[in-house]
Amino acid sequence: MAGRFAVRHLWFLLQTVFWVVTLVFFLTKLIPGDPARVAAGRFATPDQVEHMRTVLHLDQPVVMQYAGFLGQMVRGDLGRSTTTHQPILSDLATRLPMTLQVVAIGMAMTALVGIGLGTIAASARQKKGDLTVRILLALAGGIPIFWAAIILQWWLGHRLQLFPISGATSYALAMPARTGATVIDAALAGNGEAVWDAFIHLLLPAICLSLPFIAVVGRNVRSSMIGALSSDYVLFSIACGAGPVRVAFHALRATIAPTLTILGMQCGWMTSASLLIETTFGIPGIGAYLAAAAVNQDIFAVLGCVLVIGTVFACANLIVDLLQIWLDPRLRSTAASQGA
Amino acid sequence: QTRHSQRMNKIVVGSNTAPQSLDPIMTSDVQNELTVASAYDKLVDFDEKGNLRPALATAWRIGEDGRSVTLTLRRNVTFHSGNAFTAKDVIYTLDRIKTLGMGTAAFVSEYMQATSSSPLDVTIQLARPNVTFISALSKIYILDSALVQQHAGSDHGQSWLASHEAGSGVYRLSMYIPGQRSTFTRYDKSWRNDPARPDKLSFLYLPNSSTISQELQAGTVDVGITLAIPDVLQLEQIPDFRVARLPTPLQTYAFLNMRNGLTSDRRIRRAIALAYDYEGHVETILDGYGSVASGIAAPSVKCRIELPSPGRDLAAARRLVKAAGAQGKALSMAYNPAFAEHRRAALALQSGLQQIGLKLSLQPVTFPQYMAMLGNPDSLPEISILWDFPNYPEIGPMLSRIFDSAHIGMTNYSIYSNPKVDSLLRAGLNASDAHKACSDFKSAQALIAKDQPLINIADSQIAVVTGAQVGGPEFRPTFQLIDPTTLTITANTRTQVARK
Amino acid sequence: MTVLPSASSEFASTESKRIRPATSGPLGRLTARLRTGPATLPAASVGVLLVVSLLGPFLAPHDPYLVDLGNAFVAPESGHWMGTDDLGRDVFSRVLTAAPLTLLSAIAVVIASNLFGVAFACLASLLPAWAGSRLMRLCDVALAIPPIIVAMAIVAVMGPSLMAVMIALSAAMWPGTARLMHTVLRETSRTSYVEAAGLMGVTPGRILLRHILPNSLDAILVHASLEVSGVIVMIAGLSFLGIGAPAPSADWGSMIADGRDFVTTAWWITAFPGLAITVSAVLFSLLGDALRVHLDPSLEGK
Amino acid sequence: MTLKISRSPNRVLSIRDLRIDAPSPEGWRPLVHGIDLDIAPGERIALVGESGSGKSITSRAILQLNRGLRTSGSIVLCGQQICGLGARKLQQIRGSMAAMVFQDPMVALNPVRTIGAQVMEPLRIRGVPPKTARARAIELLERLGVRDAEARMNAYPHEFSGGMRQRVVLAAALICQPSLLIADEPTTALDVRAQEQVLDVLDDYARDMQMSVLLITHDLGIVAGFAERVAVIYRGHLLEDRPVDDLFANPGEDYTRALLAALPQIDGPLDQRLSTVGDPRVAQGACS
Amino acid sequence: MTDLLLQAEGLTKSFRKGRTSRLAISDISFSIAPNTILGLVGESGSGKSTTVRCLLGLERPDSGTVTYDGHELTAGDQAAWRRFHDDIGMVFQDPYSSLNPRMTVERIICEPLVGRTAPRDLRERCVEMLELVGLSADHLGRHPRSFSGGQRQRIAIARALIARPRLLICDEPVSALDVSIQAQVLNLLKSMQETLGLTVLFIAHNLAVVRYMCDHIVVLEKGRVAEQGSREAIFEAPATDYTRSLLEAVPRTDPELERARRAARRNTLSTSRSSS
Ligand SMILES: Nc1ncnc2c1ncn2[C@@H]1O[C@H](COP(=O)(O)OP(=O)(O)OP(=O)(O)O)[C@@H](O)[C@H]1O
Ligand SMILES: Nc1ncnc2c1ncn2[C@@H]1O[C@H](COP(=O)(O)OP(=O)(O)OP(=O)(O)O)[C@@H](O)[C@H]1O
Ligand SMILES: [Mg+2]
Ligand SMILES: [Mg+2]
Repeated sequence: MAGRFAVRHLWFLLQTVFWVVTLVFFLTKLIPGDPARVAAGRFATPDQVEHMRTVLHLDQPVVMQYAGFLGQMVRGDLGRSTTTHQPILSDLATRLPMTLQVVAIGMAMTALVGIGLGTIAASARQKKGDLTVRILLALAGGIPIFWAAIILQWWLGHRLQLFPISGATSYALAMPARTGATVIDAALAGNGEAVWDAFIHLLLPAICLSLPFIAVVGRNVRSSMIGALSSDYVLFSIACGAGPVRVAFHALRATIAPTLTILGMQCGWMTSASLLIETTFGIPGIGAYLAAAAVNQDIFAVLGCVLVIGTVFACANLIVDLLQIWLDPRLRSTAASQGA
Repeated sequence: QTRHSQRMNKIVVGSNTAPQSLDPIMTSDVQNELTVASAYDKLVDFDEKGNLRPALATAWRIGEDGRSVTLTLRRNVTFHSGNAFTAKDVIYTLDRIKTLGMGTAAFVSEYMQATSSSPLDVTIQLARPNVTFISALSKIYILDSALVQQHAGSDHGQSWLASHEAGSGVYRLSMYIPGQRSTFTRYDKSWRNDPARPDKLSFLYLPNSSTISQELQAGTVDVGITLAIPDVLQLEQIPDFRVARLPTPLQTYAFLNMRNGLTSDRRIRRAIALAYDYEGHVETILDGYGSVASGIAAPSVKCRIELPSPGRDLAAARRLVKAAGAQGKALSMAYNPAFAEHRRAALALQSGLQQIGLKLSLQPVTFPQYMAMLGNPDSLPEISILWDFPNYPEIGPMLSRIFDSAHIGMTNYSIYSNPKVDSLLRAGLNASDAHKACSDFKSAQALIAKDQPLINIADSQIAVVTGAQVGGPEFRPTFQLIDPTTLTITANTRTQVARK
Repeated sequence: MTVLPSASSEFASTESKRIRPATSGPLGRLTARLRTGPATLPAASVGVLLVVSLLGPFLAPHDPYLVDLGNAFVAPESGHWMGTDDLGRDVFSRVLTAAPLTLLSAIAVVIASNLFGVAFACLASLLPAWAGSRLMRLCDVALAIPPIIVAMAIVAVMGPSLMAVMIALSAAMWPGTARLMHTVLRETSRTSYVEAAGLMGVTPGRILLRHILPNSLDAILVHASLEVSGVIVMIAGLSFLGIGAPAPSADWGSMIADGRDFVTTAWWITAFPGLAITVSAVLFSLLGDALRVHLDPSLEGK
Repeated sequence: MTLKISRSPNRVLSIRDLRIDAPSPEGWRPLVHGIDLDIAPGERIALVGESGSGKSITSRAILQLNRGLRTSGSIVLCGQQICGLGARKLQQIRGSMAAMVFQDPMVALNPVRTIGAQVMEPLRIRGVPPKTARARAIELLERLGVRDAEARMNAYPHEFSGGMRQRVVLAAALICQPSLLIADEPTTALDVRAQEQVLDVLDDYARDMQMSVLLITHDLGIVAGFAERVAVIYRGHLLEDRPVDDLFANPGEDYTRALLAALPQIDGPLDQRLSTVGDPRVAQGACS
Repeated sequence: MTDLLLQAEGLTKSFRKGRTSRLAISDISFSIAPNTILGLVGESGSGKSTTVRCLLGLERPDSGTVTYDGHELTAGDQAAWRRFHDDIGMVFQDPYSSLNPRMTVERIICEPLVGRTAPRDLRERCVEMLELVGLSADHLGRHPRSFSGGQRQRIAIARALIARPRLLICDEPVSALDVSIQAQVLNLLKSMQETLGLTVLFIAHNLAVVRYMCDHIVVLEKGRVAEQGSREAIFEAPATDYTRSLLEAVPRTDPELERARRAARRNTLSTSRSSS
């Protein structure tokens, strides 16, 4: 039953990704610049540029290029980057896991801190605690993450030496890349020290990345918690003798569904926000790749990144939707009846 | 700190030059070459004085007509794979470059074909005569043809070479994490092995100068290049660090559009040259790491003529602007905001021009955008700030690339067209006699200087911050940054324990 | 079919359900409420911020554009409160000069994106159901592309200028508003007074204008003031990536980007513009928060 | 029985001079002006009055459930003074000495928790092991007329009809066998027949367990059939507190009389206009 | 002119929920004679509101027709619908959500007339209407939130009546109100019907209220008409068990009687339960 539901969602998400890619393809076609020259290199002769143009199919009409691109994409080929001269798919495959693990830590932090702060604020609403949390949330949302990254790196990493300054692993503890996600690689290698090392390297970037999202989640949790806490079922629970912790827990369970939706939505955005901080921390992820691709007008690489981010967004949404069915009994029965 | 002591006899280089590919064909990009040079050898090389010297090729002979080069190859060279180095590796490398037609192909565009009569000699046929071709070979890294062919795939091994190496250089690649780091171990069977080199050489790719500086101070990095000068000055204060000041072939230019806009008037071009604060540029923008330009190319380049800097003379500049009737008029300038020096130079020029009554609007462009502008000369703004450099210490190819009217639409940044210059440059390049070529290039430089299609702003130096145990690096004129193989561990620190 | 919710679905899901009755017109109501209660402080602060930022360029003690290479990297001192940057320009003057640019363009972006988003949502709710849902599907697709990427693409097409940034950000922000508005409109249009108006022969346009929109305004207002905060940060982010207003215009984001190489040596070049962004973004988001408490006290419990 | 509660011999609940005030910009605004009320064990008392007269807040005050309101006076529940009690103590009292059900069963149950979990909760809070709690919950649900209770323990509220949900709510309220059940309009949201069934269940249970009930309702018909005593409350004042037959036969206050006459009767005369109490807000002439 | 103002014939409507569709009403037919009050009763969810929404064209019925004043209202016939809408007034169940909170009482009440009556006359009509429903001109400038539920329902009635409709449709107009206010509204509706010669379709689930108000009654059960007839017929001699059980479930306000009724009901219920 959930299977059908998932298929329908997947179809919608595929459509979404398709339109996103199409949109970005034509947008990038409008960008002035000559990818063939970039690919041929700075000192290239005219013949070499022309040669590159044919190799990249840039001599064909845009519609043909688009058709070719779609055809390639269906075959799982995203083309070749004009800067790295490698298949974009393999470029992305090495870089995406790196970003995803930062996003995963960031997401976990967002969920934990956002829900925690939101719950505290809602439970202490209109009191000092609430005000404090609201100001904290405003601060988290107001600090530009790229600035936070620079400042925190300098302060926590350089001055206080609490965190590694940059990179994804320590010099001595680099593991051979199997999955590309350093934490997982270290775990696969069975090296506990390296796992911790990889994790601590990603912590500061993840903290920076999660700041604005904590603000959004915190605010949402706060308002839906307030709604839940003033609902009759909470009052009834209190009348039955439930204590504040239990009450908060029950209210939280009822608000978890909308919170999840927001979290799912943010996965894609967080992946794209890595654009702003990866270079600062020297993490070779998709954000840094996208930044470089954008600067070098590596159109297919940009498209690939967008495709990946769109897919992350879509997958996160799909997972969230499935989780919601699991979490929300009302949806569960609708899904069952739809699947029937 | 344990981190440091674990690293005895190892050098970690921190720089922002993450290679996009380790394929030697891509070494026309500075950032790729820094890493790739550790693992490969070239046929010939230049020493710090700009003299050609043997490498994989021990001797060479240029054909009478200038259309062929014959090389004698070094014997007993083995690649990291164990394969012996022979003529077929040279032929394969050059053929591959020609087929792929990108990157370093630009340096050897005259290459037609190569033949060999024995494993240790190669004859290269050129499509046009070019006496500097042998110098261009100093930019070509030789591939282990057998190994590459094993992994050739459908793209001549591009994908494989992007993250692997197939060279005979002094280091062999032991680990590579794209965008993050690469680690090399010393290859003791190298023909130019030097025990002074560290057992391990690593590159840590850190995008920001401040990060590199912080990592240097944390002891993670031993050699910092591409540092912003304020960071260098700060590190200079710390006793553990040594700052090496290396010349580079890099020069900062402002190219003036000869065809369109205000700058088509020579008086305005002259005025702009007089309005710029060259000393300020060197003192503040480069923080002393550089010198005011004294010619079209850096001093290390052969056949260059000395051209005194115009100096700053605002009054004269103002008079010229008045004479041209251009007061209050506007012009625009393209610059790449990714480079701090360009950004700052752009602002300095803007401020200078304001003082002589010209309004300069700035147009930040990415490199691809600038390339597109060049392709459509009418869209080129009046001024562009650029770095340029001879790829090897020969001025001819660079002059031709920039000032030959045949390259309008490509790399002729000023849309400069002077038939006399054209013929001098072509004659120089095709001359079979090096002296004749040199004098042609010198005459061309004088003509160009008179036309003022460019302002030579400053020659850069690079500051390399090294930990106490590191020796080198040394200047090599084919490198815009450093030659990583010149980094050594100084003998007296070999056994030294870690810094506090 | 589950639709992809907007980032601010919090309003859609809980707030719009409780449409607050009003006294006399949105403006009167707002001013009346701003005089007392929790929004006073943030509103006043935002007011001061706006005034200061408008006067900013006139308050600047130095020429923000004057390059004085001999005077670079001066640490904060009495002559230069925030020090000077790598080109010897006074950071304080630059921060002040950048204020109106950033704040006003952020406000303009929010107004534009909200206008478009609201118009889009209205259109979707006026059209027949199938067409409306198609339109909203389009909106969901737009929502799947992170705003920063949309903005990057558009700035790349238009070339870097403040106008391009503004257009790009408006284009990036509208889907969120449209999604929110669509939900709010749908909920408002389900109330029985709207149905009653329909039965009394009031035309759909008039119903939208007189009944639905006025009662959805609160949600937009709160959303917009929270959004200003986000847009300020995003403008800075684009400039930081080097696709904002071109030099030499003082711009907080590019000031940070320019100064990032000097954090260890001249922290003030990055620190102060960053603080300026943070303070203005925080003030706007506190204002939005407070407005929400005001316009929808039911949500805040009793 | 793990939870034996000492029952005061003569009074389950004794309220003296209960005053409730709400904060307002001008200071504390009284909502309830000194109410006295006693409930004997097993007694059923109805609290009636027009909307906004203070019925709900009065009844919530018994368990100190009013948020943001100031309560003063004395409330003695099973011999225990409630006013001024600490949060811990209150938690213990809630649900075990007195329990409460609300008007709308549609919103009184947490939509994401199973029926079983919610019915068992009061027991689980008090540390009863899951097995015992489950058995007790099933037994009680069966008794309250939820058929096939064992299977339905794992169902969710949305799978239940209104009447069934109200039974579940009742089960959760009754599972700790409170001495007093406070029912705030428990049947208003239900239609006639469901209403009747829920009342029957309540009726039986209260009789069997000797439980006192404080019933709040608008519907004088329900009052007539269910309650033994009626307290009429009007704008925070207790107007009358008399046995039900007495009150219906000869209402002492004009207000009570009018309230009775305002109700259309299923067997009353048709040609007569209903009597109206007079809208107090119109009478006041202003609504500030 | 026919002697029936409004006729519903075989109204059927089902709602789709995912893949399954649920019949909300099926084959509902009834008619209203001019100047009478027709009551529509039934349990919650029996389809009362759906029937009304189909009548009004707010939902499109799957099948069935509505005839107003001799003209059939079909989907395409815009003119007929307009005439119909001009002739009806509507009062909703929830007085809190049926008035636009942003409008003044005057604008709310006058809205049906905007564009049809000279602005000069509007206020006059409005005041007249307000007084008719027991409010005064003082209330014109206020917003709905400063009124009680009963007053709001009066405003809603004033709005429904200002265009002088022939047919007034009230969907549970009193079920959200408490007893005392309910009485006011019922009285008001009844006197309006008499003084203005209105035809009323009155929906309620409280049988006592229906009995008090209506001349003719339609009883709905699970989306079907269980029974219909005059008040006397339904209340004196209910034809179906369903109606009877509804009637018997209504509490009486005499304690003695009520206790007896409850006792009797419980006996019958428990016997029927044990037998089933
Ligand atoms: N938290 C509160 N703050 C301020 N006023 C309140 C609060 N709770 C209730 N009131 C006011 O107290 C009065 C009594 O409310 P209460 O809910 O007890 O009425 P009620 O008799 O139960 O009415 P109903 O029959 O409509 O349920 C009302 O005027 C209400 O507005
Ligand atoms: N828009 C809708 N979508 C799906 N189902 C609906 C919709 N409207 C009504 N229904 C279903 O149709 C049936 C009849 O509903 P309707 O609202 O007409 O009942 P009612 O008699 O008015 O009930 P109440 O007394 O509660 O107002 C119900 O089962 C309801 O769930
Ligand atoms: Mg109440
Ligand atoms: Mg209904």
